[in-house]
This record gives sequence, C-alpha cells and structure tokens, in this order.
Amino acid sequence: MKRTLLSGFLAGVVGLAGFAGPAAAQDIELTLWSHWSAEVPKRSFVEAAIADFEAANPTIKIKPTWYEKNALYAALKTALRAGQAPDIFYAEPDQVEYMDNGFLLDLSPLNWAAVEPWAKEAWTYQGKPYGLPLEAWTVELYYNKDKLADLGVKLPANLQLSPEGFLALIETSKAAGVTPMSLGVGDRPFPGAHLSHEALLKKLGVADYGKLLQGEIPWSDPRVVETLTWVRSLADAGLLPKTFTTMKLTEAHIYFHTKPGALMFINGSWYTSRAFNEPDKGGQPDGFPLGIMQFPAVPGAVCNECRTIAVGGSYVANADSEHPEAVLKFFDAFLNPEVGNRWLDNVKVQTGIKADPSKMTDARAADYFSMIAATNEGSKYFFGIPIQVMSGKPKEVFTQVINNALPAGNISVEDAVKQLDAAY
Amino acid sequence: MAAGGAARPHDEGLRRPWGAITAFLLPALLVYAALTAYPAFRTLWNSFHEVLPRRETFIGLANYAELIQDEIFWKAVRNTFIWACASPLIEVAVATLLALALYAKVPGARFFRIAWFTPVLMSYIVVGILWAWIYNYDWGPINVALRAVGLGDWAQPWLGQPDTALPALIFVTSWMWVGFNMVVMLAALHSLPREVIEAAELDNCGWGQKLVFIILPMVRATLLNLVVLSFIGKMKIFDLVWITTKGNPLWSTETVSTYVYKRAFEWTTFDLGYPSTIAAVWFVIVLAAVLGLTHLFRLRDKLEY
Amino acid sequence: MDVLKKSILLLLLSGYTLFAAGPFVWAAMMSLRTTTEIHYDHFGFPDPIHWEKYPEAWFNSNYAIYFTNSTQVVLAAVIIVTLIGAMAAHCLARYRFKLNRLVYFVLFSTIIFPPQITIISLFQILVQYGLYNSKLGLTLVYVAIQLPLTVYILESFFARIPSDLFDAARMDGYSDWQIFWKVSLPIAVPAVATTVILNFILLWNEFLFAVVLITDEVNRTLPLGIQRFIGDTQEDIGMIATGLMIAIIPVIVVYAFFSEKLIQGMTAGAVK
Amino acid sequence: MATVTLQDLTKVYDRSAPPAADRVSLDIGDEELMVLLGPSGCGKTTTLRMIAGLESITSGSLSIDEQVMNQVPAKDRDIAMVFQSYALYPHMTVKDNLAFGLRRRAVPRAEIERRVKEIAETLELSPLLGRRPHALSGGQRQRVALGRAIVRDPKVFLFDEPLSNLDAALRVSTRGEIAALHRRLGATMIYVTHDQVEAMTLGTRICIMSGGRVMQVGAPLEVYHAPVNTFVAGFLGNPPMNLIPARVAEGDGGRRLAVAGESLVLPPARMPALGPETALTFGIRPEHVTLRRDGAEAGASLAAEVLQTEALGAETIVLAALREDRAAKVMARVAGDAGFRVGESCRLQFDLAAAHVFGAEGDVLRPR
Repeated sequence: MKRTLLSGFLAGVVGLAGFAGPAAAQDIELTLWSHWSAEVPKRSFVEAAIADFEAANPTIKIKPTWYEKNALYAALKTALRAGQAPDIFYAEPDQVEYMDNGFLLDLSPLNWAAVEPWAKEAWTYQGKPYGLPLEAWTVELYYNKDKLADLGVKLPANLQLSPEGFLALIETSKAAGVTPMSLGVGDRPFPGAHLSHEALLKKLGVADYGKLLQGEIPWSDPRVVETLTWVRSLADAGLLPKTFTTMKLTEAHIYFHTKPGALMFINGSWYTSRAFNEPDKGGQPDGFPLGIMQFPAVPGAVCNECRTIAVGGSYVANADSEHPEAVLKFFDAFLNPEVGNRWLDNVKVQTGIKADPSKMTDARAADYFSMIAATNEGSKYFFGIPIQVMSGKPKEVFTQVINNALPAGNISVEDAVKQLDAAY
Repeated sequence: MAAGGAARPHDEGLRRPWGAITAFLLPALLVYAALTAYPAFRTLWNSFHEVLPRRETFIGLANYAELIQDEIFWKAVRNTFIWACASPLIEVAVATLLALALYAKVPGARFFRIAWFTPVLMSYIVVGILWAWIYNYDWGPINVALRAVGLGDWAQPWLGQPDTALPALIFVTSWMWVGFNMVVMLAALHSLPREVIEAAELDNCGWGQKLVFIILPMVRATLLNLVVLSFIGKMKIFDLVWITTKGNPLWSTETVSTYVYKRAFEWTTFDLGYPSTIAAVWFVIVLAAVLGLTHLFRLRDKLEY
Repeated sequence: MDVLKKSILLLLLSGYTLFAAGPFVWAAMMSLRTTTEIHYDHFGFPDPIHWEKYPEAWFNSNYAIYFTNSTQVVLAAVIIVTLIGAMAAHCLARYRFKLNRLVYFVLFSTIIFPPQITIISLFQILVQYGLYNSKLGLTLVYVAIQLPLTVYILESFFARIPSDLFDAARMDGYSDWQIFWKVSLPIAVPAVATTVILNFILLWNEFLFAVVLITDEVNRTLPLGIQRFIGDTQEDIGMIATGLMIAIIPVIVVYAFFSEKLIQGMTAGAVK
Repeated sequence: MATVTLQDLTKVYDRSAPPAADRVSLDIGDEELMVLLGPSGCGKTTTLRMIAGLESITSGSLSIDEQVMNQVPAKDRDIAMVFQSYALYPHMTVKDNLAFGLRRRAVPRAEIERRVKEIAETLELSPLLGRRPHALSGGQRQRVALGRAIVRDPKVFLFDEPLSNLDAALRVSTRGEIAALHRRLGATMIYVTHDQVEAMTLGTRICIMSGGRVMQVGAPLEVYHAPVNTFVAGFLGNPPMNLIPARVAEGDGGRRLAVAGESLVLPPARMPALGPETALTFGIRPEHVTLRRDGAEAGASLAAEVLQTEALGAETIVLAALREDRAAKVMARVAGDAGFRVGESCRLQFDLAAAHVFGAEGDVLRPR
C-alpha cells in the first residue's frame, strides 16, 4: 500500500511535469477490493473474468482482495480518505458520498449499450455513470413448498395471497409449530425493511412511494400509517422468529432452509449466492423444495403488481487510479451478453449487463430464473431499496425503526412515524 | 548563579541540570505533543469545520447547533451515563461483599481471588463474543437454563430488545470488573490496622456494626476511587457494544463512543467535522463529570485514578 | 463462624466462581470441539479432543499473522513506553524545577481523556504522515495512550526512592544519565515489571484504535482478527472459540506467572 | 590531606524566608574532625551539602586546599559522604556498593578488587560481600556505608548524622569505630549531628549552629565550659545549664544579683562590674548546684521547693522551683542517696566560681 502511495505521488509529479510517457511497456498491477469473500459463485465468476482478462492482456495483472461486506465498507471509508484505496472496488449505487467527494472515476467511455438502461440509470449521478452494475436483484418471497403443502394451503394462480390469506397462513403456520418467516437484521440494515417497503410501494404506487422516501410525502400520511399498522399486525401475529433482531443474514438463510426450518423467507433474489452453495458451506439441503410467491396483496393498495428492483454489487474505479485506461479496459471486458449469460449461469442472480436468459446452460439456474420470471410477470418496478435512496439521518432512523424495531414489535407505529418525520 | 530563584527546598546541585531534565522529558513530551495534545486540538479545530477528504470549510458553530438537536447523540449520552452510573454501584457493591467474604478467612481465598480476577484479562472483543453466545436466544446458557427449570417463557433475545439490551450489556461489564474491584477492596481491607478492628471487637461490635461503623468508613477512599475509576472506564466504552449490538436495537445500546465511530467511519458522508464536535462536547461533559464526582467526594487532593 | 455458616458461604462463593470463570471454561471446551459437535450439544465435553483445531486456526485462518503483528506492535510499544515513561517519571520524581508539577499534571491528566477526543484526528494525522495502516503508526499511538499510566505508576515509585541514593551516586561520580540507568532503573525493577505486564495486557486487548488505524489484512492485530471471524458467514463457533483461546493464551500465561504483580499493577493507585 | 575553608557561606532557598545558612565561616584544618552541631533546621545539613556540592552556594565561598570549589561539581571535589540513611544501592551486593564509586573513576580492576577486599577486612565485612543491603543488619549497613566512603580514599569525609538510625548500644560502639577511623586515617572529616554526646566525644572541634548561623566554634570542653551565649549554654549539657533571669542589685561592686527576692554575689572572675538594675541571665550548670536542708551560704544560695526527683542510681536529678518565683526552675545534679522528697523545702547552694552571666541579648558577660 505504501508503495502505491509513493508511486502515486511520483506519478503525479511526473504527470505535472508533462513527462507522462507511455506506461504500456511496463507491467501494470491493478488492485481490486471486493465483497463476496463468502459468496463462492460470484467470487469465482469474478476470478474467472480476471483470468480471462489477464490472458488477453498479459501486461496487466489484477490483484483481488476478498472481504466481508461490513469489513470492506469500513476499510474503504478510511482507505479512500487516506488515499490508499485500490484501483477498483465494490460499491452499491446508494453510496453517493463516493461521487459527492469525487472519489470515483467517470465511466462514460464504457460500452454502455451492453448495459440495461435502468442499471445505468441507477449508477448515474449528476449526468455521469460511475458503476459497473454486475448484480441486480428483486425482492422475493421464498417459501418451502413441502411445508406449505403440509399446511394445506394453495397459492392462487398469480402467486399472490390476499391480505387475509396471508394472515391466515401465518396463523396456520404458527399453530403447526412452524415459524412463518425467517428473517434477521443482526448484521444488515435492510432485510427487516423489505416487509414495510414492499407493502408501502404497493400501497402508494411508484410515484408517491418515491416521494415518501425523498421526504416529500410525510410518514404521517394516513396511507403510510395504515400500511405500517398492517405490517406491525403481521409481526404481532408471530410472523418472525424471536431472534429476528440478532439473527445474521447467513443465519437467517440457514434458519429458513435447514435448521429449524421456516415456512417463508423474504430476501433479495441473490438468495442463490448463499443458498446454492454446498450444504456444508451454508447452502440449502439437496433437493430443497424451494418456491417463490408474490409478496401478498396489501389492503387498499393502488399497485399490487409494484415491486422493487435494485442494482446491487457493482464495481467502481478509483478516480485517483494511476491506470484509468487499464481499469476501463477491464470493465469493458464485462460488457457483452456472453459475460452476462455466464453471470446468470454461475451466479444465478439477475444482472445489469444485458443477457439472454434463453441461452443459459445451467439447468438449476434456468429453473430458478423461470420461478423469478413467474413472480415478476407483469410487474412494475421501483428502482432501489429505501436505504439506497436515503442518506444521512433519515437513513439511520429508517434502518433502526423500519428495518429493526417495527418488525420486532419494539416500537409503535405512531412513534415510528414520528421519529421518521423528525429525521428529515 | 542560578540558584537565586529556587523556590523549593532540595534543589539539585550547582546548577539546575536543564540539559538532563530536557533530555529525560523530551521523548515523552514529544509523543504527548504529537499524539495527544495536537490531535486533541485538531479535533477541536475540526469541530468548527466541515472536514471532507478534499476540502475543509469553516462553518462556525453549525455543527454544535446540529448536535444540540441530535436526538441520537442525546440518547447515546443518556445510555452512557446510565452505564457509567449503574456499573460502579453494582461492581463496587458486589466486590465489597465478595472481598469481605474473603477477608473473613474463607478456605481457598487465594484460589477464589485468582479465579475471579480472570474476566478482566480478556479483551472486550473476546468477552463480547462469549456473552453474545451466552445471551443467544436458542442455545445460550441463560435461556437453556431458564427452559430447563420450566421458565421457558422468561427466555428472551436479551440483546435484541430495547429494554433488555442495555441492562444485559451493563451486566457483562459488571461480570468483567467485579473481580478487579474485589481485589482492590481486599487489598484495602488487608491494609487496615488490625488493632482498630480488634478494638471494635472488644467494644462488643457485631459484624454488621463493625462493617458499617468501622470498616467501610476506613476504606471510604478506596471505595470512592473505585467508583471514579469505574465511572471513567464506562464513559469510554466502545469495544463491547461494537462487537455485540453496534448500538442496536433502536439506539438502546448506542454509546457516545459508538456514535462517534459511526458518524466518523460508517456514516454516509465523509465529514469528520461533526463527529469531532461530538468528541469535543463529550470531552467537556466527561471532564465536568469527573471534576464533579471528585468534588462531590471531596477527594480533590487524594484522588488517584 | 460455625461450620454451617462457613459451608453456606463457601457454596455461595463457589457459585460465584462458576459464574466468573464459567464462560472461559466453556469457551475452552468449545475450542477443542468442532462446530458440528457444538451444534449437537453446546455444553458437551470435548470428546474426542480436537487439538488439531489449534494448528488449523493458526495456519489456515491467518492467526499466525495476527499473532505476530500483535506481538510486534505490543512488544515494541511496551518497550518504548516503558523507556520514555521511565525517563520522564525519573525526571519528574527527582528534579525539582518550576514546571515540574505542571508537566506531571499535563501528562497524567490525559488518563481521563475519552479516546474519541483524539481518535479522529489521529486518523487524519497518521494519514498525513504515511503512518496510517502501518504497524509503526499503531505502535506510536499505543505508546501515547499508555504513557500517562506508565508515568503515573513509575513516578510514584521513583518518588519513594530516597534522594540520598542519587546524592550518593553523584558523589560517586555518576552523571544524570548514568544515574538513571544504573541506579533508578535497576531499583525500580519491580515497578517497571508491573507497568510492563499491565501495558502488555491492556494493549494486547486494545481494539478501538486498531480498528480505526489498521485495515490491511497483513497488519491486523489479534482483536481485529477475531472480529473478522464474526462477519457475514455462518458463525463457525468452534473455530471462533479456538481463535479466542489463541488470543487469550499469552495473557493467561503472563497471568499465571505474574498474577501477584499484575494485580498489584492493575490496582495501583486505587488502594489508599 | 586537606583543609576546608568556608567564607560567609550562604544558602537562600526562598527569598521571603531567612537564609538556611547565613554567612557561615569556618576554617577546618587538616586531619581535623569538625562536628557541626545544632538542633534540626539550624542549617548544619545545608552547610554540609554545600560542602559536598549537592547544593548550590548562594553567596560566599568554599575552598578545599585553598582552591575555590563553588562551581566544581560534586564528583570532582574528591569528597566522600556517609548519609544518614546510608544510601546503599539496594540492587547491588555489598561488594558492588563498595566498588561502585571506584569503577566510575577508572581505577584498574585489580586495584578495585584489592581495595574492596582490604576495606571489607578492616570493617569485618568480608563474609557479607555477596549480600544485598536488605539482608544486612543496621550496624552492617552502617559499616558498608563507611566502607564505601573509605574505599574512595577522598580528601575530605562528610558524615550526615550517620548514627541516628542505630540503636543505643550500636551507636556507642560505632562512635568508637569512627573515632578510631579518624585516628587511623588521619583524614579531614566534617560530621553533622544533633547529638551532643557524639559531638563531645568525637569532635576535635565543635561548631554549634542555630538559625543558619554559627554560634560558637571550639574544642568540646572549651565550648562546654565557656559558652558564648545562652543558646550554646542551653543546648550543651544534659541536663542543660540552668538559666535564671536576674537583675544587678546595689552593692558588692556591681556583682550582686537580685534573683527571686534574694541575692547572689558573684566572684570578680565570673562577672564584670555592672550598673544597678541591669537585666541579665544568671547561668549555672546542674552539677554546680547542691541542695541543703540547712547551713547554706548566704549570698550563694536560694530558697526552693523540690518539684520532682529522678533517681538515676549514681546521681539524682532534682528539679526545684524557687520559693519566691515559682516560674523559675532549677535543675540540680546531686548524689544518688541525697534523699530529697517532692514538696520538701530546701536551699539551693551554687558553686558561683562556675557561674555564667549573660546579657540581655544572651551573649556572655565576662570580666575584662
């Protein structure tokens, strides 16, 4: 790292003096810090991409370091300030502070034609795109087909239960001694919020929901209060395990599919990156009867077909990188449908890179995507989960209140609304 | 001659050996200046600025104005104070009882003393992980024990509820520090003159009376020192919270330390000015509290930390 | 005290001992069991005993790196802080000059500083001087944070050395510097040992400054290393327990050998 | 060896307080053992420490062998000092303690060995050479401290109350050892003490100090028999000299003193003629007072009442109050079997040939 600093300094000096010579003759090493140390499919996808790229560009080496997400974010926050950040690193589009402070390289020169427009949009800040949107995801409601069958419940054709049906399902499940839904917010600021924000989105519709998050509609709006009260009533009916507040993301996966087993699990469609691992690495058991249903209809909703799609894990480039051209070259190597397909095949999550699902080769992936396609049929999308849209105090309060306290039954709807309104 | 201005007896030798004095003090003062004094002043300076990675803007008292209205900060202050006030009382009270038990010549006193002291040796990280397991809802020993004795309804996700999380963590720090306080108390008890206690026995004092009228007043200074020491320690608390709850749920375990850290290194801005403001204000609060405590105990001269 | 009373008291104290030391014993047992065994029964005895988990944690989980880093940083910091702390303490205890008490107070009073007051700017400063994310930087910071306590303990000890000794050494022809090395320091060996042990343990367990000032895997100290293990993935309880034990062992060893000294050091100043 | 000359040596610590040593002048001859005697706070230790070079000199000059030493650091003055607390290095063995001063002075190793061995034999420390100070008895430590000074073979020895930490018996024997040492080494020594017995038995001369000033310098008996002022008179002797306020009365050539309504007539050898009504102090040592039930000489005795008796065997110390002035008390050293009881009336008979008369300022008045 120190060498990077020093050589960066020297390069700066040389550049200022106008002696920036052809660097191509030298071997270039790019550093890359990434999340996904435990998410084998994504990690191997990136490693394969690096190997291919290095084979095609023998003068450029890419050195990845794999982190846990929280550790990565903490390291980046300090490293960026210290001028010791890597050339390429993992980011999600909500991290506007990177753009605000000029840390990110403008990626306009890339081949954006190969990227889904909404994914580019998610990464566009003040007119310029900054991120390579590898991962995209929708919020999905997973369930255990066998358990549902045991309870004698059948889903309607559109896979969406009515509010009453959903509540009845919770009660039946409880009565049968099965936790209705696995979920945990022990190490993530968003899983608990899925319940509320999907409900709010359906209730308000895309436009008003966006305004709500921006603070243009108050949280004390009766529609919001009504919806939150409904979510709270689900929680009060015993929807979530008692350990909800301390359960970690990975534990929640295991709670759902292995031990003790829950009926449902609400999660981003990147469920696969953990669940499709080997069982001894936290994956679901072989032959697990995975099903996906729609988020239930919300009482008085204006748009029960509305749902969230988000750009997730992406790569961005350090504005201070000494080798921007090499970084761009590396990024461009991702931007073709073949790579997009390879992502779908291997990672089994949606991607912001244009791909052709029909050309997928992996049967398990194809099966999974057909389920995703079924729930997404006819959907209207809102881009981004709330914490990707919010920042500062509202984000912190939202995380504490809507992600954690409300589903845990630790705060009344009235107080929650009051705190949120006060935060803007 | 140099000696004329000397204001104290026992000045040294022919000349004040300024060379030697400087040489001895310089390294310590340099480290102090560079890594304690300068950072402290810089924090103060920061607090009047918005400190972003590539620019610093003077914003006067804006940070302070924001801080006054920052409910999370005040919540953190409240939590920290609850912690800093509850802990010393619990720790010192339990420690005194245990020390008295050992003082009464129980067999195996040495073993007890060493065993009780061990929690203090572990880092908060280790302790945090251990206790997160102990508080685990499904298989933590506490809930397992409750279920085993038929009190399964009392089983709680102790660290996951706003009203149990903070007491649970306070309990952990007490677990950790009781042994330390006990050892200090025991040392203080052993340093008491035997004659006084024996005299009290001749005066036909019972154990309880002896404790209240003779022993406790004589170890008063130690007791108060321990209280202040524990108070200061809890005002700094960070590691334990960070490793267990990170201030959750609903800021019920947020301490000033964790909040400063969050605002400085986890918040969605890169601003270091605001967290510096928290630090500066907190510094004043801590200082005032410690001075207040010492004044309260009228230990101004005797206080040792 | 009659026998019954005594037995009840002993029973209570044993109960407390179980409470105080139980978690440690529990962790020690888990450190010798695999996570699968632990999930089967969280409170079982290690059977069979999985000693191999220790080398596994050591070699496969980077504990060797963390351990080495901790050792380097802590030992260097302890040596430096002891040395410069002893020099300052010797000077403050032995020489009378106008600013003596002021200097002492300034050094000592930082003991009540909350760490927040310096940590943010320390981060900025170390970044400025290229010491951020380096073991050297962390070492210097550790020296600074342990300085007040060290000066405090050593000063009070040096002040108890009769000044006649220094006078005698001066008449024997020794310079100020030689007196420090050949008289003060050797006499203060017990106090120095106390501060060394105390500083060692406090720094070995230090977390806040490490987490802010170190991010590189290769520079992580043990507390950071342990923290890494409670990240995203499913908690490998058995392995974490092994890691905890590896982190605790040096402290336990020190404690086993120097428990009296350590208790003395920890309690220094609190007994009046 | 060496002479030490103090010329108006003054030490001021605090300008608002009187000097700790005030214009101390003293000539200490070669091979002399000069005792600085006085109560605590009289400036004797300060003076000693100035000589040692452990304290700076505010004004005046200090010379050793006629060389001014004011600015010479302690280590270069070739002086050794024995401290009250002995100041043995606790972390070194007896042997290292003895050798420590020599090592610094670049004395060859073999020579150090030899000298340490020699001194150890003289002081009977040989079997203790490997021990640390904490394993020694008080007397042994004392001897190591002595040895440490001797081994250096300095020009001047300084002793700062070296016996005050010893028990009574050891003190007597060590006193003898020091005296013998002085005779054997023939060195110049300066010895500070507050114990007059040490001063009387050890000193070739005594310098009595009070309030930072030198009161009197002289041979022990000279100082005892001819104190120059009431301070010296009251300080030396055990019990000390009786000092009774008096006035000159009419008659007897100005040598008649009115004391407590009676009168005493002093011989011309002890008192100059003074005008009537001059206020002065009459001094007489207890051994020059006897008690009489009858037959006391008029003009040399006073009526009194016994207040207290301390029978010490060979002698009895009697405290009596003058009948006419109960505030004036007189001590008498009488024979052990004198048999006076408390409350008994008697007359105090003075041996006026040994009387002293001090003026109102406390200075002795002698006939011209």
